[in-house]
Amino acid sequence: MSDTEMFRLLADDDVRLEADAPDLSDEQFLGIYRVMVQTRVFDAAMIGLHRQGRIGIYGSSEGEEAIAVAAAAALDEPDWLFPDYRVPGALFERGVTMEETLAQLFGSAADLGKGRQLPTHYGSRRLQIASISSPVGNGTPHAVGFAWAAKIRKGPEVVLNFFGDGATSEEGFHTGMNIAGVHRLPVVFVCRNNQYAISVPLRLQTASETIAIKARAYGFDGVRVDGSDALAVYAAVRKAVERARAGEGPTLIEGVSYRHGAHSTSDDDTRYRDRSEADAWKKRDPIARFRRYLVARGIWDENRDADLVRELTEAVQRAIDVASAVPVPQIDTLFTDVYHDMPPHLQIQRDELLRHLESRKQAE
Amino acid sequence: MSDTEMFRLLADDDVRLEADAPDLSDEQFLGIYRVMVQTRVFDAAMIGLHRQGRIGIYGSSEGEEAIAVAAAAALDEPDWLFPDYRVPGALFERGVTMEETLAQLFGSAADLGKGRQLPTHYGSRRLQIASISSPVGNGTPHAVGFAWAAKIRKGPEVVLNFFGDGATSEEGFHTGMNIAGVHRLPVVFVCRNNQYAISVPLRLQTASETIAIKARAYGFDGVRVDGSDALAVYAAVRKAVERARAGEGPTLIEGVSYRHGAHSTSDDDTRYRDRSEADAWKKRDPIARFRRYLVARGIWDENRDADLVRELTEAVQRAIDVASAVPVPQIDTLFTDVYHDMPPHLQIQRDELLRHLESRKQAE
Amino acid sequence: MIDALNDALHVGMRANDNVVVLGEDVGRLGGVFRVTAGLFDEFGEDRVLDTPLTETGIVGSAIGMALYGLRPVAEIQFADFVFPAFDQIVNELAKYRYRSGNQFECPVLMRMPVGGGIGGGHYHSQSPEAYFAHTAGLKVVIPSNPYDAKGLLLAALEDPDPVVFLEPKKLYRTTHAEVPEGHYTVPIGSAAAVREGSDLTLLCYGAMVPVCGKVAASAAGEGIDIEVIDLRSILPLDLDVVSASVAKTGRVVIVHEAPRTCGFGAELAASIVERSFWDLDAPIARVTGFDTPFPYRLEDAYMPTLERILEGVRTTARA
Amino acid sequence: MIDALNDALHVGMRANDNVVVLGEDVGRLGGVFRVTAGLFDEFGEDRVLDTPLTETGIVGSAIGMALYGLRPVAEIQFADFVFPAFDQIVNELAKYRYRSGNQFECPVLMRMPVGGGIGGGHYHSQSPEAYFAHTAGLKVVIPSNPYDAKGLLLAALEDPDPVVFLEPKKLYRTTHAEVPEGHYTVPIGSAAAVREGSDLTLLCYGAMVPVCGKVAASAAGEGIDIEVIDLRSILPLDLDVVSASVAKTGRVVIVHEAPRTCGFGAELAASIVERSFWDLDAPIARVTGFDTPFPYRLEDAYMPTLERILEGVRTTARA
Ligand SMILES: Cc1ncc(C[n+]2csc(CCOP(=O)(O)OP(=O)(O)O)c2C)c(N)n1
Ligand SMILES: Cc1ncc(C[n+]2csc(CCOP(=O)(O)OP(=O)(O)O)c2C)c(N)n1
Ligand SMILES: [Mg+2]
Ligand SMILES: [Mg+2]
Repeated sequence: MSDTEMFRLLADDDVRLEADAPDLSDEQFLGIYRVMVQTRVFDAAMIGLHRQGRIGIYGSSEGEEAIAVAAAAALDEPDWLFPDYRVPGALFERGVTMEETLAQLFGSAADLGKGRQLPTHYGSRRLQIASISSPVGNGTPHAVGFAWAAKIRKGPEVVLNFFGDGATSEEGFHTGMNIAGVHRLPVVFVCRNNQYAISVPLRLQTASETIAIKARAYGFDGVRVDGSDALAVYAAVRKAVERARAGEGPTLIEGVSYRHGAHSTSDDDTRYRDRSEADAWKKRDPIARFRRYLVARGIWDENRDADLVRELTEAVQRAIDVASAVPVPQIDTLFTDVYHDMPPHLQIQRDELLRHLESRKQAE
Repeated sequence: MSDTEMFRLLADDDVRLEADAPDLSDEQFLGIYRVMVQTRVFDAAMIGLHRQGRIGIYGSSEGEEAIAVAAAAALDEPDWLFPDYRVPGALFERGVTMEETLAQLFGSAADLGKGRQLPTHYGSRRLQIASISSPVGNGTPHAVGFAWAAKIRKGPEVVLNFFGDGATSEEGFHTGMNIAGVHRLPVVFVCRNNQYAISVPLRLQTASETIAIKARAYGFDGVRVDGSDALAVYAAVRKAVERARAGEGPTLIEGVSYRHGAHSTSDDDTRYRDRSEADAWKKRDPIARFRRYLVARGIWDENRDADLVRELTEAVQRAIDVASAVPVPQIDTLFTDVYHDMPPHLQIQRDELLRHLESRKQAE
Repeated sequence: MIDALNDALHVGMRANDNVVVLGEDVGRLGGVFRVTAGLFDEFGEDRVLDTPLTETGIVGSAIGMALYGLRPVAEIQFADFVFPAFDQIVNELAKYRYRSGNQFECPVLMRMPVGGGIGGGHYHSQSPEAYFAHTAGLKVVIPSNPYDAKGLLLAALEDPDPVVFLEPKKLYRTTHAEVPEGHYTVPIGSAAAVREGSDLTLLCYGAMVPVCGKVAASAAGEGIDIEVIDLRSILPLDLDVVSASVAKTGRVVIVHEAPRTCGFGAELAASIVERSFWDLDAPIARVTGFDTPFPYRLEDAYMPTLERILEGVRTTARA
Repeated sequence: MIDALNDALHVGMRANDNVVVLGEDVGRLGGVFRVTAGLFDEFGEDRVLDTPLTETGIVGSAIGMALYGLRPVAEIQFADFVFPAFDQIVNELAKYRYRSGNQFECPVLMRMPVGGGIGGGHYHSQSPEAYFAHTAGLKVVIPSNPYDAKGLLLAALEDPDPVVFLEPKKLYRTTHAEVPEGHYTVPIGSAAAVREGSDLTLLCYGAMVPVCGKVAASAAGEGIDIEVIDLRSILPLDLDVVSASVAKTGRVVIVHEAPRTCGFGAELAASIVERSFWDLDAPIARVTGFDTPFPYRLEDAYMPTLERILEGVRTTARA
């Protein structure tokens, strides 16, 4: 694996392998595939929900399912995930349910985040997933600090941090990578290089030969991997996780892929790129490629695939029905959790508001 | 020249050269040497002034004269300097007088900066030198923006930006280098790698193999050069300046050197490093090495050297006498230049203060 | 308001070759809110610059461009994302003229969408004007209608000092009005009484101005005659207009979306007490966002609504 | 005050293994002001961490450590250099508990020297408390004497929320006092009347407290009996103590070093007007730093001096 040549396992025909398959059981292969398909189905359904005006802004991860799911699959039980807003597959792989996800998207009272954040800003302490924020790149120093603490406390945790190609321009990336390198911390950085930061193409983002090569500036290894090759992603991340746990320090993994859709439901990507470009990339669709391999490997077939899609589509629909029935969070959650204990000035503001709303009810 | 091997011209004996000397006239060689010595004499005198309580905090550049002076000497007339606080030699080389420098250090009415900044925070529009601030790394994006403007306007300017090894951890470095790489801007970055950021040694600052190698993360060349070899510094920077002017983009030059003294007059470096370390580096003193070469080249000798030091010592003393005679800036300069025109609230505050001071005078 | 801003940028860039626009997605895309639409096609990639994803780099390089003599217009995609550039703004941009003894100036114009009302949650809704108001060396303006938006933006483009230009994104698509063609300016530092009144002074800016207009209308129905003042500039503040109004009404309600504690309303109240204490007939009330992060699902409860402002008005009028 | 702070860190680190100290030069050097002296030798390089030169990294990684369960004490070498970390503080640290629905908490303690009086110029003298006071989710404290410094620091070390701990560097070496050995705390959110008085309330904090004490002494000579209140905590603010004093005196002068516009004095004035308007017998005066960058050679003219405060006191007392 190198920081300039692209590491691949699936050969051009998606049937043979360039090298040995990672030693996973058939169930594990199929498990990764299943979550990738679930992610695709879920993303599509959410775009639909947005069009119906039932949820706010949504950004699909279509085309990047292999990176999110296979990378997360390479983690072990004690490990932590510091995701960004475009890796629903990683969340599903780590055990987040579609109901939980939808509760966040609806911002309902059932949301672990109490309906306080924009869609796709998840977080689950129970599942060892940090809380996502919008400012690009800010999660990286958190991931690094967490890994630093783990090293100080000799804990077993390895940290997996996702971010995009655009994030590499931000200070969070720079300082996080630098500190991780100095202290050889147990963290694996996965850059989803989907070629664009909204409308800004990679060539206007950075002139570096690859994203992976940036690791040299921080004294550790970078790996450039085919991001639509689930097996390659798994193998690269797995190796990095094992090295991190063995005290051999961080790794930067660049998953080369493409954002099939617009940046978000607010974006119109036809303004800045040609359909043809997307069409070319879609020929390398991570799900289709992995499916071809599984079929060739003789552990999957088209019928079971159709069943799977149907099953997941129904499951998403059920989850939507459940989640959309949950009411809005209570008004007083506007004021709780700003601090551990509500200080006097916030109690006053809360009481003001509740009194005001009460008086309006009376008025009606 | 490479980003891992150290580029040198002066051989171990400081008499022979590893390769051709840069084609400079004898006058130019001696000119660079003269400014290096002036810088050494000046720094020493300022430490003295501080001890006498006549100026505030001061940071000496002893040990780094070759980088500052030889790099600045590689600039041409239209070029701009974006310095940091530890390159007095570069300022002198670009034409700043000792009187001007001392006016800044005293913060007198004669200071171009009107006595508003801490010692060593110079700036001179006339001499194409940007205003220095304290926050480490902040000047780099300014240098890059200036170079970007020059490219947009097809101006002749090349920009030279100095910073330390510690600055490479800051966001200004990261974003400046990245933008310069994307747009192949006419800027030369010179990192004074003096091995320490106050007490923090390089190994705790970054794990990268060298500083120069960091340029790869931004898609352009880095050069590691012996920072106590004035000829090597000149040759490396000169080449980078010519490439920049030819539209071939930026270069990061790492000048490997050592901070002979404490970080500043507020610092006690014996708390975090051994004398022995400094002694070893002082054997490679940039001035002594360059002098040996000039003598061997037959254009300099010990007598002229003694004369030069005497002459410069007297010149510094004269400059001190002149500068220390200048009064404090007028009180109203506290309020001017916050904006181009003084807004009403500042006029009120100024009048308040002047009235107050007036009334106190009456009282006495 | 988007059209007026876009128009102003076209006018300003045609009038002065030194004006360049830079930021994330401002070029080929024309900005995520389309405020810079068409500029890339008309002025080309040398004057309309898509930057990497770095606010430090956007503001930092804009400073360098200004030192060269250009007039950079830096777009911060959302005001919520200005904080990575805060050091460049507070420690460099705001202090550059002063620290250099007026040798240099940095007329950098920073445009950024602010405020709530679009379901943006924590990071697409904040109103950071108070941070800038406390930063000597900056000017801070915020328009409430298309006419002022264009006039203030053109004024800012000619201003010798750095200007933080806050664009209430709630008004981007909700306010439409024909604005005069070509060049005109609205002076920075001047407030406007958008409604005259004798009983109470309502101080507001940005997206709160139309809301306060409605408040005045329904208060009139209750016999409270409100003077609504649109500050337009936060720094420098037009205290003369404010004081004159307070002298007339003796009662003040201040409205803003930003959290209350140390928000700009605090400065308004403090300044009024200093200048107009003896004119005051009642405590000054602040109707503002709460001291919490900006919420998502409960946004409507967070915003100063017509009803909340009206309650503050009634209390103050009766006090 | 340095000894008291250093003592508090020793006590706190001995009491709780989760406490780690990180920052630039805090380890081997013991801090540029020696506040962390001795910690590296006693607690070792696993708990006293010399970081690279990056405030974003210091605060950002401290957040990650806190998520793990540690109690990081992050030193920012000078408050003037906190701005690179501003995004991590405002958008991450202050909002983390809230946005995660209370799943996570980030008890990060950020220590930083503030204020003037040491000839530090623009970048070694600033007082940024107002920026933090406007940021919901943070607590902000600032001691004025060694006893409070130790007690507040130990309280902050046990607080479940992020605390910005401002250390008036002017007092580092000028205030010496024996402080109780071992563990004690001064509660966050409680102000203290350091001098009782009936004619006028002088509100101050940090390095201005000793100056205001002198003011009160000489005002007494002129027959003005001043109550001096040391806020100690800026957020949350102890408005009860303030209001009680205003109810008694009816006259208020507010003092701080930071620039006036939108400084914390503005919030104090606004809050007092809201709560105690009918108690006020005179306009509230602010004696503060000016709305300029912090100067170098003219520092003495910039600082609120005994004489300037006294003038404000006289005017307010006579109004
Ligand atoms: C600090 C900051 N600046 C700007 C934005 C607005 N923004 C949201 S996503 C995005 C592009 C991110 O690109 P990339 O990192 O490549 O991730 P991708 O969206 O392509 O997956 C931008 C500019 C932001 N969220 N944070
Ligand atoms: C943003 C910022 N943080 C901290 C400081 C305090 N400080 C001043 S110089 C310095 C070390 C700089 O080291 P380096 O960049 O290697 O330059 P050198 O002093 O060694 O020449 C530090 C931490 C600062 N000036 N700016
Ligand atoms: Mg991307
Ligand atoms: Mg150094």
